[in-house]
Amino acid sequence: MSPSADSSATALARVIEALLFLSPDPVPVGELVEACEASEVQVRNALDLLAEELAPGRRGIVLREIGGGYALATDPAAELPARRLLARPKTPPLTPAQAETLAIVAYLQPVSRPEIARIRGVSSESAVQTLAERGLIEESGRSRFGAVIYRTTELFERLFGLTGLDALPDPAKFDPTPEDAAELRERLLKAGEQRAAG
Amino acid sequence: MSPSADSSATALARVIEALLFLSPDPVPVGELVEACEASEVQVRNALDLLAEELAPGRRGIVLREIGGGYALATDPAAELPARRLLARPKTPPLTPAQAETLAIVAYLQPVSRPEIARIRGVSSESAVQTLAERGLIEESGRSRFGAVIYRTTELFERLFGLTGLDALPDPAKFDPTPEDAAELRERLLKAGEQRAAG
Amino acid sequence: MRTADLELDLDVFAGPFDLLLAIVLREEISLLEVPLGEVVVAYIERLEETGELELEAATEFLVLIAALLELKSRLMLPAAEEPELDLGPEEAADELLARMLEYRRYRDAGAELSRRFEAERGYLYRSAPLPLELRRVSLEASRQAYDPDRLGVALGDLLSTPAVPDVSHIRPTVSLEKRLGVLRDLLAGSARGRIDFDEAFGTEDRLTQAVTIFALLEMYKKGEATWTQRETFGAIEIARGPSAGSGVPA
Repeated sequence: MSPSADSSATALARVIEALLFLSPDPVPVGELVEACEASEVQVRNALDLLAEELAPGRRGIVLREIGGGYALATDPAAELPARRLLARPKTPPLTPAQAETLAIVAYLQPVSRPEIARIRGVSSESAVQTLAERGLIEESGRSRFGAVIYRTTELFERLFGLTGLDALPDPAKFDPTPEDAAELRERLLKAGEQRAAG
Repeated sequence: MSPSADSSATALARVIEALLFLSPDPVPVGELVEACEASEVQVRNALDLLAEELAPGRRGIVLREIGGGYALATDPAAELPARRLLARPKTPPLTPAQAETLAIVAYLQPVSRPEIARIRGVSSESAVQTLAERGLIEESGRSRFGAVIYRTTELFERLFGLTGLDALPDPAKFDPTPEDAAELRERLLKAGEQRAAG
Repeated sequence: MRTADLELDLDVFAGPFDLLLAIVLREEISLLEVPLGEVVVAYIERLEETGELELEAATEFLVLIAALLELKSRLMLPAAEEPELDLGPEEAADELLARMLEYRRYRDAGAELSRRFEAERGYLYRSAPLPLELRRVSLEASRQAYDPDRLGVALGDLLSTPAVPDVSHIRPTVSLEKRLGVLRDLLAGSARGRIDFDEAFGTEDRLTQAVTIFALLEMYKKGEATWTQRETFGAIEIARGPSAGSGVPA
């Protein structure tokens, strides 16, 4: 890289740092390209440079790829002093019911409230309402039968550090192996048959 | 300065950078001292270090002493790109209520809020407010009876790709009977009354 | 109290409830041998000891125990009744298994999301307002985002009057209060202090009859009325009770 290309990448990295500092939401690469009137390659090079300068442990601010774009965030080391300074309410941990409901919305979205209740086996009104109030899920219309359907929000991706919905862990990871499931089914049936015969 | 004092000053500078990043207002030294549980001397040393790292021209963000405290600000070099990125109008899809309200203002302008409500058959407060906030409509005075009247803005024309108001699609295209504006208003009002009654 | 904290001491199993669930799912113990009633009693006793009802945890317990009860009741059904069921034993086992596994999948995914949430909580994002000069929308930076036809269509929609809504499906409601009033009036007005249910309400619709039965239960509880039915499906005779007419209860 020539010195001038190098210094122009540095200049671009500086501008991008400023843009991310100002923007209230993660900024997609495409918008950076437009705002900086640079090429995508140039923007990506500058982002690489910035990521290096803001690598964890180097500064108080880190670069994060999140919710389909880039954002600046504080290093977790500053969390406690930040709470002392800003007295911001803690993001309370999720209850199991909220976590289950959120998982169902995240993986199956768009998903209706009755569907959530069917999977959880209980009415999930209060979990749905709390998640909506905290801005983690939002209404995205109505099903054919008039039930409200839900999807996750950008804030959800941000708070869970996801670059996008496709960055969610594969739900099959949580399933028993097909062999286990088949065997279990066998045993359930056998128990039923024995009962019927006896 | 001993190496350990040096590294602890660096760590403190990082935390302070994070605090200034988060805070919407300039932070006085006293508040930094409390939040970081450090001495004033330590905080001032760390601020010196930070000022050096964030000296103008080095990064996209600069340290500024302002309004009795310290704040981070963007480098002026980023102003134009920032304007391109952030001064863009928000253009989420219009809800049906917003589209109806905007259509009424666009075709019948100037039009008062009660008239909009009569045509739609429902109170249209929130749609009117959202459209005004997004800069698509604006107040253009008061009716004889004191009601705020609205018209569309230049931004409206820009966002709908219209060369002027006469470039609005002919409503006859969506309704078989051709009609002039006065008749259109009559018919809209009549339909709205029936809706409200129904 | 989380279900994991529920320690059980049954004849067939001793240990935490979660473990019991796992063992039952693996069929290491037949569900038929597990006295679910004792599990419920143990849970309630623990609740009383701790003295606090945590709604989320109680819900989780209810989901699990309800699934187990349903599964067990299916297993216990005699073979002769099976053809009358919508589902054969095979389908029933499949469905219940699928439901329990599906629930477990999202429970575990939820736990994973919670871990992520915890790990991310340390990263804080700036939420400062934009500087004033950037808050003004610039016309130069705006370009077409909407189709003008959207406005024409919206206006066209406004010209049409919607159809009158069909309310034929809305049934009249029956209020318990009113039925109580009717019963009290009838009892007070009858010379013998007795009325025959069928005579009085035989021609009413089923909903009204059902609510009237509820009203009777309420009056029985308060001692305002007694009722007897000498044989199954026979006549129901309602009589004034000991505290009838002693003032209208709240």
